[in-house]
Amino acid sequence: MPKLRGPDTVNRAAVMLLTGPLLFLLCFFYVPLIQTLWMSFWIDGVFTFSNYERALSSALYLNAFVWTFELALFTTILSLVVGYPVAYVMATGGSRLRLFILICIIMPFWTSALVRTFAWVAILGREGIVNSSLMYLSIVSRPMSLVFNRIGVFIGTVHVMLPYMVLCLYSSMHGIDRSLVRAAETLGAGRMRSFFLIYVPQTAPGIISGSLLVFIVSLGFFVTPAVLGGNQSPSVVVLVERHMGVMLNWPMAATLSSLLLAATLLLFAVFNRYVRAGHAAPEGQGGEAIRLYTLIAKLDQGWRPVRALWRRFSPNPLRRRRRSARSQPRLATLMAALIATITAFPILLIVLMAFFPSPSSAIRLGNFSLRWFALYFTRDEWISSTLTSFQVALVTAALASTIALVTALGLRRLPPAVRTTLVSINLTPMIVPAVAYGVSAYFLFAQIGLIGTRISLVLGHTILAIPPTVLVMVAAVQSIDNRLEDAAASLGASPWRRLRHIILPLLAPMTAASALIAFLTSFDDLAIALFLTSSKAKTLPKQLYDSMLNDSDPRVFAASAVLVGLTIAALVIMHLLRSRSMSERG
Amino acid sequence: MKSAVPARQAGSLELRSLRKSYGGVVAVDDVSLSVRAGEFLTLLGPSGSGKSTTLMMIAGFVQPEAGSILLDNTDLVGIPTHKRSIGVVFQNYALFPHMSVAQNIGFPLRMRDMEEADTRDHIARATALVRLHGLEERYARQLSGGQQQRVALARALVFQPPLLLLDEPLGALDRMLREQMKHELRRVHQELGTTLIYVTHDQDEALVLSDRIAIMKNGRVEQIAPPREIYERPVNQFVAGFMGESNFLGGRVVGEHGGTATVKIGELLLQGVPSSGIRADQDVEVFIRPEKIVFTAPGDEKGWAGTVKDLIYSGDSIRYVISLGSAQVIVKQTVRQGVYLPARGDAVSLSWDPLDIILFPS
Amino acid sequence: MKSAVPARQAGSLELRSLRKSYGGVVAVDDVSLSVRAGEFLTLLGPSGSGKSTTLMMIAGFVQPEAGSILLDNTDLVGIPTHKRSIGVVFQNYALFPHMSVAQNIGFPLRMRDMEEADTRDHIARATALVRLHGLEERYARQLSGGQQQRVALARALVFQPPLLLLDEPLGALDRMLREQMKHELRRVHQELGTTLIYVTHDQDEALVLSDRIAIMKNGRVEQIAPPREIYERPVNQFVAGFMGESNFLGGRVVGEHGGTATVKIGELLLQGVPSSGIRADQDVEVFIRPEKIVFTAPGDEKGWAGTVKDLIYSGDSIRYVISLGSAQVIVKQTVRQGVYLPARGDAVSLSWDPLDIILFPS
Amino acid sequence: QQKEEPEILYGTTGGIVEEVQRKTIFDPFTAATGIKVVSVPYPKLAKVEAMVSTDTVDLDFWEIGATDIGILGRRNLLEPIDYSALRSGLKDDLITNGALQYGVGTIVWGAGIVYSATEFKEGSHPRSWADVWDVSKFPGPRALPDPSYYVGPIEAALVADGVPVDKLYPLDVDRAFASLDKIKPHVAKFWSTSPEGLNLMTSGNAVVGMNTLGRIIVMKQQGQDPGINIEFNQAMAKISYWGMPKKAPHPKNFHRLLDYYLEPKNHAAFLNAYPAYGLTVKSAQQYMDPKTAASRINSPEHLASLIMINDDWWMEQDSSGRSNFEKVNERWASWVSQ
Ligand SMILES: Nc1ncnc2c1ncn2[C@@H]1O[C@H](COP(=O)(O)OP(=O)(O)OP(=O)(O)O)[C@@H](O)[C@H]1O
Ligand SMILES: Nc1ncnc2c1ncn2[C@@H]1O[C@H](COP(=O)(O)OP(=O)(O)OP(=O)(O)O)[C@@H](O)[C@H]1O
Ligand SMILES: NCCCCNCCCN
Ligand SMILES: [Mg+2]
Ligand SMILES: [Mg+2]
Repeated sequence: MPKLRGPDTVNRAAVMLLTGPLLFLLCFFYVPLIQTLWMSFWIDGVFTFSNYERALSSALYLNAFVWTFELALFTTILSLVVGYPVAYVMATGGSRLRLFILICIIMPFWTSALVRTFAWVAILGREGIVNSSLMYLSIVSRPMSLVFNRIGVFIGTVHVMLPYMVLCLYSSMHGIDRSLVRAAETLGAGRMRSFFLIYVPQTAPGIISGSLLVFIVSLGFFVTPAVLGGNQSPSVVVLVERHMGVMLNWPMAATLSSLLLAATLLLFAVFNRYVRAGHAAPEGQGGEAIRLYTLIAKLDQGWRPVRALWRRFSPNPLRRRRRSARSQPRLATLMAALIATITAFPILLIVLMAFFPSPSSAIRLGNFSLRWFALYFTRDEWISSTLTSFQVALVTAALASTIALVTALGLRRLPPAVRTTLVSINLTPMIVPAVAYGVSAYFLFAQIGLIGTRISLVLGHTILAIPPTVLVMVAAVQSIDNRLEDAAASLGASPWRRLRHIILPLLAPMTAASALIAFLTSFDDLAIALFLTSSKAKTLPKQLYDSMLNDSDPRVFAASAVLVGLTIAALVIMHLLRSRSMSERG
Repeated sequence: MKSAVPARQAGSLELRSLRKSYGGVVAVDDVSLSVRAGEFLTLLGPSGSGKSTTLMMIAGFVQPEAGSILLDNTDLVGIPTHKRSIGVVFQNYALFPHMSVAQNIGFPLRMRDMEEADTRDHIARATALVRLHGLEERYARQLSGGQQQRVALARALVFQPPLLLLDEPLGALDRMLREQMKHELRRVHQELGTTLIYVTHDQDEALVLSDRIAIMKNGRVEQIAPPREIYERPVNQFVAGFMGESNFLGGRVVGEHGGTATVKIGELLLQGVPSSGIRADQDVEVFIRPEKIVFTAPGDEKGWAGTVKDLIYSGDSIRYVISLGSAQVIVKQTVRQGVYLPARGDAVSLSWDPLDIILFPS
Repeated sequence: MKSAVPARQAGSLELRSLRKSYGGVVAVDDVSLSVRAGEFLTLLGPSGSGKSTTLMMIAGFVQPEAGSILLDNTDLVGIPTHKRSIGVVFQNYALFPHMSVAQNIGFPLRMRDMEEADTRDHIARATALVRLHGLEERYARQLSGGQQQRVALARALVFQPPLLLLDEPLGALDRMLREQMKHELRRVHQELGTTLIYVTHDQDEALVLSDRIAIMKNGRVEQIAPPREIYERPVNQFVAGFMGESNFLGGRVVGEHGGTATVKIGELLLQGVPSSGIRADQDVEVFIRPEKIVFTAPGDEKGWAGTVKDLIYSGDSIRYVISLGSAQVIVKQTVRQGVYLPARGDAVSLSWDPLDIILFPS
Repeated sequence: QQKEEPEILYGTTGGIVEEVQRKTIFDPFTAATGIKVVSVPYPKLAKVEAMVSTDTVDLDFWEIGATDIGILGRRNLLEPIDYSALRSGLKDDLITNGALQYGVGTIVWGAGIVYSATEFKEGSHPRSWADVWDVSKFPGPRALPDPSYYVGPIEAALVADGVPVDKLYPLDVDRAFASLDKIKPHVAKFWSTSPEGLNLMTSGNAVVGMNTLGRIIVMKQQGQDPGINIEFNQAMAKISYWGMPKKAPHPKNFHRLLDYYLEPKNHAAFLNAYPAYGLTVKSAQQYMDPKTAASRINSPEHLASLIMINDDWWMEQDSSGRSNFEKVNERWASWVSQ
């Protein structure tokens, strides 16, 4: 039953909840950012638009914008296609399968982007395992071009975007009523059609938030497309980075950042209009699902002739070859397991290389050695940067997921238009190139005396982690049945206790997911670390980056191996503890 | 059961010109009624007549567009649900999926910070009350429909609110269990003086349990009265037809004198019918309930001759569809040794007392 | 309504030793029954007795642990639900929230790629059938409980499956609508020869609609028989007590001869009771239904003297709680002009026909 | 001026170079002076500006190239080197361009032709940029740097096209692009970081190309086999400097360290332990280990064919304030994606 609470109560609660997060964003993001972007109007102390004129008239910059959006768009589409079966299996499969997939898809975060892309170059290259296998099996006669072109770029980008997409989709899937799919089956829908016409539309909020998230994160791709792509124009962030880091041309960097931000927000506005317009859903709820259903239903209609043919030539349904009723889900499981394994593969290769120190990518058994681990564990700077990264990421995860939770709860009962605007405000930190934010943050923290502290890293990373966590939590909060809260209220639960006893427990799995995303975002960050690290607080990615870029230091592999090992151990232990406590509860 | 919280309210309720519409659809339209503290009021009405919406407004989930709701003379508008202390059993249960049966039932006690031991006690008693012993540790999805409904019931009863709103709380229960639950509701109602507002589709339930029944139609209250009055003196044709079974025969008042009318139905002439303000030469609907009609010996002079068209067996009784020339009536006959039970096609003779007839203007 | 798809199946169903348990709980335990094509079978039983689980196994959502399900002699195990062509109305409706009423109802037709115009036609007819005209463009959460249930019903009827499974499909409807829907179900059943398996808690519904009724308890079938047989010749005390209202009086057979027993209940002596295999000197439960007992003139010699303890008004009848010494019986009396209706505290005299009595071993 | 704490903040990327530096320079220096050399993260240029402008400089010196010195110096973000605080005659003892206003040359590093050891036998391998451009004689994919890297393909393209090594500057950019047109179809990838280029070689995606030489030399010296050989002919050399940001907290200590390191013996001690780099202090030559001469970029035997990168040309600005570096990169971006 939809409700129309007194407008005052709604607004008061929303204001109370949203004030903190918005102030946080304002202080630690918008104020410093605007200071930086303001530079785009100044050249040598003169106010001017000439930077914008130059950016908008140069083929180099325009191409960079086109490529940046193209890259983000295709990465989003591909991540959706690849991530959907994975999320589906996570939501519907057993807890062990879920654990396996989770471990696999977050693996890419445990190594430096540089190393990870190098592994792909080795795997997909002329003499890589894919081409050598295909040639060995005589499937192809010449090596295929799988890298240094768009194929390579998208493999690399989807590889890292997968957890973002999967966790968003998962958040919209785990509350879906399975009996609806059953109902569809009794009405004659085969597995495919009931999946697409019934299940998929209901995941529309997850599809939208996952796509948004992947899209904006993809705008900031730095290393991956550069290493895996062919000879193509640089993306906007690369240019921003070059202007800022190499040529010290701040105004141009600020100009490009502002343009990127403006273009992206404009795109969102158009998208939102399209998604929300033209359906009869009440109070804007469920509108996305209806919209998506309409679309899929149209496609489904197009398949009629094919089905007619099929029906004509297929034998009596009850006399058809028997398939076990469970054979179909296994296909999805197989796909998901395959995708997860492929995701983990390059990282496992890197881990392996840590044990077989050899500068070439050949692994020879005779080479087995723990030398690089010894080097890793005996070096202070490595151990301490690893610890710093963990500390910063953990605190960031706690802070960001709390902010996201509070924000999502505050947005919960606001009118859709206001909600969209506020969500966009929460998304900006990821649209602005991270280097631009990194430098802005430096000025801010310098002013308030936090430079060189871990706190500054935590605050900076929290800003970066707000967009993904807010998106996940908004989707999760929307999937909660309002009637449960009503019921709790009628049983005497004050808003606070409803939150504590009903909403929070129901949101717990997704809060954990959002904390994980925040953790990964922090743990993987390089751009902000480039500015905010100090002798006292150096993060692992910065350490990995430095040593990789300047030394090809083999400890990079050892560090990745240690992290992968730790993660697997931590997740498995958590899983065991949880299943034990479950079985104790009966 | 001891009261979980000292009932600060007595539980008298008054609705004044309540109104709520969704888009163009008026769900509740100018509903006014007042419920005494301790009264058992049933809302009865066709599907979509606004019963659930009315309850939702009283509970505070839906904001009325107009009108006011007074609980013990305090206007509830603007008071949040959790301060209203109104127990609600939802049409669709609304059990908390992350809590076990015991935790669901214990929730309102927990919200009132009841002592651990007391809580256990209350939960045990409520669980027993709805016959769910042994299922305390199950989760909602592991229960059958009726079991879920009983959890919802126990959860609303356990904290003994002064006012209980129940939206078809027994809909998914079998007859025996329903009898027991009805009994419990009645006991709670009587012993604790709880005010109950009850939505049901089961008329028997309504008639047996209620102090008064409000019949709703299209968001309005058509009649509000004690069960017997609703059943025996419906104010209009809608109420008459809605509550209980009925025969309507088109007729015409040919004479009226001193509160008594003579009515002509086709060829047949009825005398001594209470005219209830209907005057001669008016077209009327002649209303008589199936159980008021009896078979007299076939060929009886005073009876009306008819033929058995169909019969419907329902255990304790059989409904006969009898054609009386152009008209058709249903006759309900108790099944018992020695009672005359005609077969299909039999010629029968019917009789009824004119005092059991009500006339409504056409 | 034209058939949406040529029904290739007749719809006869056979369950053989079906079994399903959840963890330790046996939900369905060795259920075997066979349903003729075109039969209307009702499953009746207490909450949690395995009715829904049985339906879910037939539909193919729940995998039986043991046993087989044959539709027209083809084993269904391993055949996916959507190829079974079995219509299902779910206890919780399971409406698609992202589709309008019309889209929900049209869904099965769409799955069969029916022509656009035909589809519109069918939807219109089904919508009219369940009286939902004008609500075609609404979404599920904009409907009342009863309206939702009717959408679910229309959606299962519209494609005219040879076998329909209905899990309390009328539970949320008021009496009038329920009568109409019952009528429609009956029509669908008769005109199209659809086989119907029906779960309900409404005994009247079960008795009126079914060809046969299966009474379930703890996952097992206790009795399966036509309505009249279930009501009048229950095989055991559970069935007798579950189906319809009942009085059980503890007694003892003091004499038995030629199928007729003499039973002593406290001080009272009953003669000429059908002994149904019960021999002398056995303790028995004497079973008699409330409507079989009548009041004779007070002070009647042959009657049994009692006092009115309580009375429960339910419109067409009043149930009297009568104490007969240590025992207590319920008497159901039709309300009609001229019928003797005692008041609380009145001394009454009861009588019944010994042929209306059934004896069960204690 | 108040007394400085006994420490120096060194912006470093860590790794093997720093380890060798510590062993051969910093540790003895600390032993002699009591001043500790503390590692801090290697800063980006933007961070240097941010530190200086907010007065939060957490850095005394770091290793930078001449282009960076140009950019930072012009913005007044670097402290001039106080040559008067260093040993007298040092300026003359440093190689050409070794003594800049804002930086002192501390090493010479180089990039040159690298080729797959399995694909080409030593002796019949590409020996000049012309060979690298000759795909019929030396078939296989190439790996060349992007011009945004410290050492670009422009000079190589010109030399391959026949421009004499000593007539390179000012660079004829048009001619360079024309020469690049020819090799472009055979370039697997124009890489932008040196490890990326190496990875192209080790993964078999390229068999010949350009890369920095130091890493390969060090690997071989440590007994590892990268599977890559190097050719010193026509290698390109670049000086790395130590520079100090404005408002650095320990300028005096830094100058003491500089003085210590540029002592010929100490300079040679480091270079002997890290034979991939060349000297900047001419008088250190006498202390150099002859065994390492063959692998040293600017050892006398390689000097003749060495291409010294002219950073001044790259930093030259036109009237609109855009440098050659900027212009070449812009032109590159559209050229490369065609
Ligand atoms: N998923 C489950 N896990 C554990 N027990 C279950 C589960 N589903 C059903 N049960 C149990 O199985 C038994 C039979 O359930 P079922 O739903 O078939 O009952 P039912 O006859 O339909 O009852 P009702 O009339 O209340 O709907 C019940 O005791 C129920 O608690
Ligand atoms: N969110 C909504 N949007 C639009 N119409 C609604 C909404 N909720 C209810 N209605 C309509 O309001 C009317 C009253 O609904 P309500 O739920 O109060 O009926 P009800 O009397 O409880 O019916 P039932 O016996 O079927 O449960 C119905 O016609 C229903 O369709
Ligand atoms: N850290 C500044 C980068 C200078 C380039 N150094 C190249 C060294 C090659 N061994
Ligand atoms: Mg309702
Ligand atoms: Mg059930």
